[in-house]
Amino acid sequence: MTLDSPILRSATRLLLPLTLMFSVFLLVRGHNEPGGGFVGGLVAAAAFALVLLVQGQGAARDLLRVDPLSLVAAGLFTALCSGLPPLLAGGAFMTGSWLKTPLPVVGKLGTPVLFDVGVFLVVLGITMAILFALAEEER
Amino acid sequence: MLTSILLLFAASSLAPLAHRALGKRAGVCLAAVPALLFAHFVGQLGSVTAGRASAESWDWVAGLGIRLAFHLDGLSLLFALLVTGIGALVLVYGAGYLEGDPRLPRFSAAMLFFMAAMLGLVLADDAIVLFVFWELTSVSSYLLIGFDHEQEKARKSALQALFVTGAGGLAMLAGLLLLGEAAGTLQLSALGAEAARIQGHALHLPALLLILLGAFTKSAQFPFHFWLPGAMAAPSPVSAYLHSATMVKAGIYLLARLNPALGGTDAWHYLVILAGAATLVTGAVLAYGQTDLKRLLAFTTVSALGTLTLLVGISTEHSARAAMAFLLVHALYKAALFLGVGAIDHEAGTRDVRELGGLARAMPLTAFAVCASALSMAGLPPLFGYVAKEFFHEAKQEVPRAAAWVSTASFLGSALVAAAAGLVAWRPFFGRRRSQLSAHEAPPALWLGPVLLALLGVALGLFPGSLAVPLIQPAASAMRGEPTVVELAPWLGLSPALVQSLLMLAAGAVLYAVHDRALAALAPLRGLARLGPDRGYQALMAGLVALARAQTRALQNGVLGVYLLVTIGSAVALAGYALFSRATLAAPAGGGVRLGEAAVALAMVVGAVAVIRARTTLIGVAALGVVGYGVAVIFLLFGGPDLALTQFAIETLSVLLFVLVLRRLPPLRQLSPRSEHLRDGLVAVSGGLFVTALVLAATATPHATPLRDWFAANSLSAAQGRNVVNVILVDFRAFDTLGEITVLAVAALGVVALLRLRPEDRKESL
Amino acid sequence: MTRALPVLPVLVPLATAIACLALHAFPRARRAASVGGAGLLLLAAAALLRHVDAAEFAVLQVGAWPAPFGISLVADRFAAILVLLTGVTGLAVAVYSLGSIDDVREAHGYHTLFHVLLAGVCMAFLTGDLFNLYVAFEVMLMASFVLLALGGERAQLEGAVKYVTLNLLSSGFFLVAVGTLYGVAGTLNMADLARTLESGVAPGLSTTLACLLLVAFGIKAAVFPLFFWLPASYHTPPVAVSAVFAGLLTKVGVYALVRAFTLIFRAEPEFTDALILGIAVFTMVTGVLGAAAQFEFRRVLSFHIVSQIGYMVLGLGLATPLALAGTVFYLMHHIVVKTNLFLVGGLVKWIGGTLALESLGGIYKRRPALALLFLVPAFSLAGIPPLSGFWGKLVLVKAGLDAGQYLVTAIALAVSLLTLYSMTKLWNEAFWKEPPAPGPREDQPLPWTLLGPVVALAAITVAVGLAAGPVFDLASRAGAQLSDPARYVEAVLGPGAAR
Amino acid sequence: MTALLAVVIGILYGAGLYLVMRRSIVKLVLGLGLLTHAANLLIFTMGRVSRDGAPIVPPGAAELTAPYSDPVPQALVLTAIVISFGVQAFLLVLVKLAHRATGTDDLDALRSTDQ
Amino acid sequence: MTAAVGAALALALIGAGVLLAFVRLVRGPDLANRVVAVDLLSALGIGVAGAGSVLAGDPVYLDVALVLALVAFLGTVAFARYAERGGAE
Amino acid sequence: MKLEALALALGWMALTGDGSPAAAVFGLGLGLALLRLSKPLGGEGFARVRLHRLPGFALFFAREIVVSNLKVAAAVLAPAGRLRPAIVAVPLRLDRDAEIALLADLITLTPGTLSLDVSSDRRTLYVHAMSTQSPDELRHEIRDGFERRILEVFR
Amino acid sequence: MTGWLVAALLLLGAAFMLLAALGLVRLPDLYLRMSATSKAATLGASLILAGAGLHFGTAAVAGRAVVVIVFLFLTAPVAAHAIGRAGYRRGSPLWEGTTVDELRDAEARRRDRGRRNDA
Ligand code: NA
Ligand code: NA
Repeated sequence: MTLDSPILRSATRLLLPLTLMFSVFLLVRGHNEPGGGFVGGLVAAAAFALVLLVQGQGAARDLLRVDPLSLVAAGLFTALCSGLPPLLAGGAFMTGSWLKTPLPVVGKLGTPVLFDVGVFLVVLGITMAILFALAEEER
Repeated sequence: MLTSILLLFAASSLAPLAHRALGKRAGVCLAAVPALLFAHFVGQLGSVTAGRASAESWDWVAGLGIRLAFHLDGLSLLFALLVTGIGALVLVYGAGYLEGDPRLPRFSAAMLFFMAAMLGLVLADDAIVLFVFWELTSVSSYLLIGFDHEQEKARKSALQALFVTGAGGLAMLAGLLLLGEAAGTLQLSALGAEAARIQGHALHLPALLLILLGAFTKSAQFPFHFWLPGAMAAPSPVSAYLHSATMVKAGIYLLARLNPALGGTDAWHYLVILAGAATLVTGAVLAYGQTDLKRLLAFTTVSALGTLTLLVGISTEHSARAAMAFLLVHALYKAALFLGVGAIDHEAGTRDVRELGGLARAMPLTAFAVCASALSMAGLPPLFGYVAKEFFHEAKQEVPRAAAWVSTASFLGSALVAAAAGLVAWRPFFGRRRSQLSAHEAPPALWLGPVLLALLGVALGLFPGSLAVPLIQPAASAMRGEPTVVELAPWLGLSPALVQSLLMLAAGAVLYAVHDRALAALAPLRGLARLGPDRGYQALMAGLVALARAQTRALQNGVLGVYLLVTIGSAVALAGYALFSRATLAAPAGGGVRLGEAAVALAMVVGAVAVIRARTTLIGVAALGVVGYGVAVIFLLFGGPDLALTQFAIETLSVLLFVLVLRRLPPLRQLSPRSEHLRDGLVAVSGGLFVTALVLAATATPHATPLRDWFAANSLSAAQGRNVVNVILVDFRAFDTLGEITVLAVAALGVVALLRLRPEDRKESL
Repeated sequence: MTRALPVLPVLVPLATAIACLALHAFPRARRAASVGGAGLLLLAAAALLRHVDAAEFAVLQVGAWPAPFGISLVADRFAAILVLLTGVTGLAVAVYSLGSIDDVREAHGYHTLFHVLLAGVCMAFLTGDLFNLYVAFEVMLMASFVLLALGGERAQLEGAVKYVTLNLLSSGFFLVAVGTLYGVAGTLNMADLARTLESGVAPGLSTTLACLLLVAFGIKAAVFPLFFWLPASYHTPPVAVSAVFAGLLTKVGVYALVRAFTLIFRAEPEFTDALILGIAVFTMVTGVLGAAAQFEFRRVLSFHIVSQIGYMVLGLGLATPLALAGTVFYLMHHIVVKTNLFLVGGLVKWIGGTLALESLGGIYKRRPALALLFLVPAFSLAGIPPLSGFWGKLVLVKAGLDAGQYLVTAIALAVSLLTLYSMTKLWNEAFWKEPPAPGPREDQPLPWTLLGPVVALAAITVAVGLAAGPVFDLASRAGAQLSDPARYVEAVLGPGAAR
Repeated sequence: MTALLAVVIGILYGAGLYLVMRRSIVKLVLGLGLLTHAANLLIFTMGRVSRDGAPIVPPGAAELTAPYSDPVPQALVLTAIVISFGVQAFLLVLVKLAHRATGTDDLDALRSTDQ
Repeated sequence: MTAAVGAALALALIGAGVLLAFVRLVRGPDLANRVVAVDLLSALGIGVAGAGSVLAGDPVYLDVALVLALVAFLGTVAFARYAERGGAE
Repeated sequence: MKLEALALALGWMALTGDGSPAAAVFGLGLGLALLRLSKPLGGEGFARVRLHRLPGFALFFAREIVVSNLKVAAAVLAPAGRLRPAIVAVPLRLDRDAEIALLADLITLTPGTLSLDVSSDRRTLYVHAMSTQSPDELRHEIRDGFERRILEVFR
Repeated sequence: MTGWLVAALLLLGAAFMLLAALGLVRLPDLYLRMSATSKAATLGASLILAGAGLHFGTAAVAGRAVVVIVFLFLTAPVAAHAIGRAGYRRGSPLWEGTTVDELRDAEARRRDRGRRNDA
């Protein structure tokens, strides 16, 4: 059972991209202003959670497309990999390396940013995994 | 020497294979190993008699000064010969005794293992190495005594033996370490030279006491003698081996070995002689009271061990040679007797003297072996036992104090043992043949050992000078730590000792004659046995279990609230004590409070109280949420926007979690009684006070900020980020974050797994 | 590659865990990855110990940020030894799991959780940063929470509730202590903390925080009177899980205690050492008495963990180099032996269908070789020479006597006797006596996945006992390092840092 | 303000500790939640609360210049918050399942694994 | 300066509103009423963030307001769903 | 879809406060990506949007809001005499999700009315009114007010 | 000048919010209370945010303020709808002065359907 109503459904349709955009915004600017992977991931999760509440977990799963635990694995993998290149080059694990010139909009790119992306994915993944499991159980 | 020990260990581990491959011949083949070693040690006699001890050593645990050191002097050699010689015979015997029994391979393996340990024990020249083998004998004897492990009695006896000797062993370990400390060396052969240093050392007495505890338990000295008869639950060959030449003699060996270092002091005299004398009498009295031949032999063993201890305690030249002679003869006759009794048991099906009789014609060889050995035990000339007894009478004249008491005790003991010997020698073989017995002579494997040993006893008695002296003299020398001359002739002439022997034998004869009546007369006194140390042991073990149960009921009572109370209470008490006794509390500097901040603080406090007082889960969750949002606002107000954002988001998602679970959660209930509220409240309030004090004390200290300053300076320039908190999280301390997202991943995995794993598709894992 | 050594023992299991998570659709590949990853961890750990034993320290500044600012990974001999043992235990249990963990648990992430646990344990041993240690504890704990509860049987859930609650409390104390330490000393790096606190910053507070950490780590280590969670839970999960818990988890608590009280808190040794010594005695005694009251294979073993934690803590309380060497040796011995005993327990359950002692019996008669395999770790645990446990006990007893702590030493010896009592009880009940009813798999051959790890660990126990010399030398080199914290400080912060 | 926060933290601790010692399994969860909040606030306070603004380098500046809040406790707290989120989710599920498996919410009744 | 004074006054008014909302939160009488109260509290929180950002001179409060608006909505929907499913109070 | 993407791009620029072409392009790209991501959600958007009528619609709405709030203020400050609440079933001409939602939202945001529920056949909207003389009057107001205007803009 | 405008916006917004809160306390039933909060609070918060956006005067801040306002207008009525419906379905009582309830029958039919589905 969901909170099915045209009103809520339409609101979700509207809020979902908006919220996700906000989460990307938080992620992108987190290195320089409040935000970052954690809160970005949480906000993204909130967007999907809304779908889950309103349209049920089937819709939310379709929307997420991948199994949330795969998202977790991907996030962990990304975070781990962001630290590996220097290690393979004989340096210290997780030594940051940066592109010389900042890109427009997203700013400077470097392995710590990649790490933050990993964090984002993990947080999104775990929140959705937990919510899906609970919602499934709730039925 | 290490080679010979390893050879036995190897034989032990190969024994099961050997039995599978060789079948019936395996027993003899395995016995060949100790037999060969026996031959090897016989070959050493010459050089050892000439005073050339051989030694070998390797580093073992260099850091602790422990060397894998071995040393072959007269004492070790005497023991090594007994261990290997009797060992070989017992293996042969055992193969016959357990023929067809599926447990035979295990028997051989355990015996060889024990043999190796015992050989290691007597050859070791390092106190710790000696202890290693000492414990190995305990362990392997545990398996041997519990050989009939499906019977509860066997299991209990095995445990009792292990526990008592194990306890002594641990004391001894401490004693040996202290001794090593006092002597400056752990090398046994070097201890004698340090005698003065040791005996003057403050640790001397504790070391002595602890070592004696080890020796006394192992050698079944009063009041630790009680485990030995119980150990008779073992099959006869095991008893024959453990209780004649080996296991129980380990304590005697240790005393003899340490005599040069520790002997001669008053403490030594008092303790060792007293224990020996008491054991001598106790063993003899108890032996006399038995009707089971094996138990009877067991108590005579106790008595003999007392005699040996007494002799070692006297610690003179005479006593040394007496000790070594007695040691030798006892090993021979006792092994033969146990084996013989085993053969009787095997053939006649009983060991009770009251049910036996007239077997001499059916089992002539066994009868010969048993009689000859028993007479040797009684000390009848011309057997070697007589010679030993003569020495004993000589030696006990030299008891430094209370000689009369000791003399009386030994006389009484000897007489009782003589009577017991009569029971063993006469009752089964002579007199009326019991109808229900249809015994035949035992197979060769069963009589070979006893007969050989008995013959050896006779031979030694007949030719002591040429046969016994080469064995006894070097051993006595080693025990004394100085060359000791031993002269032996079969007849020492009409000496006071001879007179004493005769008197003692006469007394023994009388006692033998009245045995049945005496037992009947003493029957009412059996109740007294309950007061013995065995009873004490039982009570101790029962008490231990009771204590354990009581403790578990009190501590591990399953009530989580109590666990938490104790844990929290410990933390608060300990850290609180440290804080209030040491730190100075001062109000932190300035800042002032704004209205809004105070309002937030108030809201949080109200929220916290509301959580406690909540009557429904929902209210509790909501109130908790109020506190969480309050925390977020505090973060926001004091320069932590990242924190505030995260806290807001997480707080809301937590509410979502609660909401999803809430309907499945039980309602909030008031369960604890009032007294518990009060008790817990007290602890909780103390905890709160402690934390407040801690925060005040910590924030009152000057704020050292090396990290903060460095991050502030390097965040943008070195890590390309303006948001220092984020830079710390993804760069400076990204390793923390890596761990943290791992935690999250696992938590999610856990939630999913727990919820998905339905009871119906649950499978049993190992 | 040498430079990477201190981080590999964390990365390898973490990567393995991710691989196992990603391979959720391929059970066989996942199992292969699990064992392969455990093998790699062992190799990495061996390489680390080899390197550290020669070079004394291996320090890696994660992210190349200089020492007190970034997170340092520091391997001294003590840490490297423990990491190696983690590798050994990890491989043994990984193989054992193949034959003992059901496919439903496997499908629900068992292998991932297992390797995360290993990663957390290694991280705890290797980190040189107090807050990172907290994180490592959380990694380890979270994985253990799930491993414990996975299966959802009543007993497991009950045990898990207690385990989780008390461990969370411990984490709470830890967190408070770390935060306050930062508030007082302004740093989180353990070497830097040592240096700062030594210079006399807030001595009273430092002792207070030491006490708080003593409780926090004491809970993890399961010392008296904080051990309740352990006997309440360790017998409930699958054998492989309790084996790795028994071998490793409490040891991390001991490790943390040792690290904290040899490196960071040396302001009031007369107070803290006496406290620790008292705790050690009560831990030894209550643990061993607890075991004496039990009649279930794993419960007996669980209480013995407590008791033997007492031994390890005893060495810390005595605080001499020899005593610390004893603690190190004892840890090494105990990890292998206790893991193995639990694994043997699994074999017993496999054969007899239960671990309740009154329903077991007869294994010695039918499977004498297996019975001997039990005796090796059991006697080692009881300190029977020349097995590994004897040397651990010997060193601690000698250290106790040298320090003049006669009463404590006597108690330690008495406790070892009671340990023997418990081991013989297991032997009597499960191996010697006649079983009341035949078990489910009386005559089937044991699978190699179960037998192999047990044999290997027993072989290690015997080998450590026989070759005690070099092993003790290693332990005493580690003990010497622990007794000289200035070297640690300089290794992390640079020469001259310790003045 | 620090003194006020110290008192609030103490009260949160007191309430949390009291709650975890209750017999109701739900109160245990709520109590742990309070303790989490308290611990986070405590660590935050250890950076010496100030109203000086977030530790963010202002545009144009090369480094952060005083005054600003200490970012280190913030990073620690952020880590701790997120960890406790995961822990709380797990704990909730655990409690729920334990409740389902045992049929009771009374922690005193969960004693089958001891003794 | 004027703006700051206005902000402070606004905060005071909102504070009063918060108190009132708490009254409804406590009085209920049912779940839906409490959810309305919470919903209003979050709106008030957004107001606090807006006024606070003026008072503190820090636009970061607006980000908080955005997150708050987002998650408050989520919370309300969650509670509505809970209530519709007949969850206990 | 294109219009929505454009709106999201605007939203991105507003969020970042960055009006540069790069931000616009990025915002558009992101918007398109997010809309693509949201696709499985389905649901009915507006049939069309007559952009030129949007400003007039907004103005009308703004006026309604202000008026409504004043009325509410009066009701709150002196509730007693002014309240004549009712729940009224309003039959709908609109039939797309988005249209119904918009109508419901506008009703809620404006004076004294609150959309409570939509019937499961989506033909009826149930509206709670604070003070209404007769249900028919309210029905009429809505039909001729918001509903008509929505039809004008979005059909 | 901006200062005054900002202050006015803030105060006006705050006043509306207070009004909403007052309505929440004073109005007699759930639906009436929601009528007050869903309008007054949204408007109040929006005014305050507008004031804040104006105060800082940069595009970034103003943009963000607008985003929040839009967001509020998008969510507030939806939230009110969700709560109102849930409240009605749970039977949150109507004030006795309510004149008409045209939802009652539909709700009864819905419940009936639900019960039949369950059976
Ligand atoms: Na961030
Ligand atoms: Na133990």
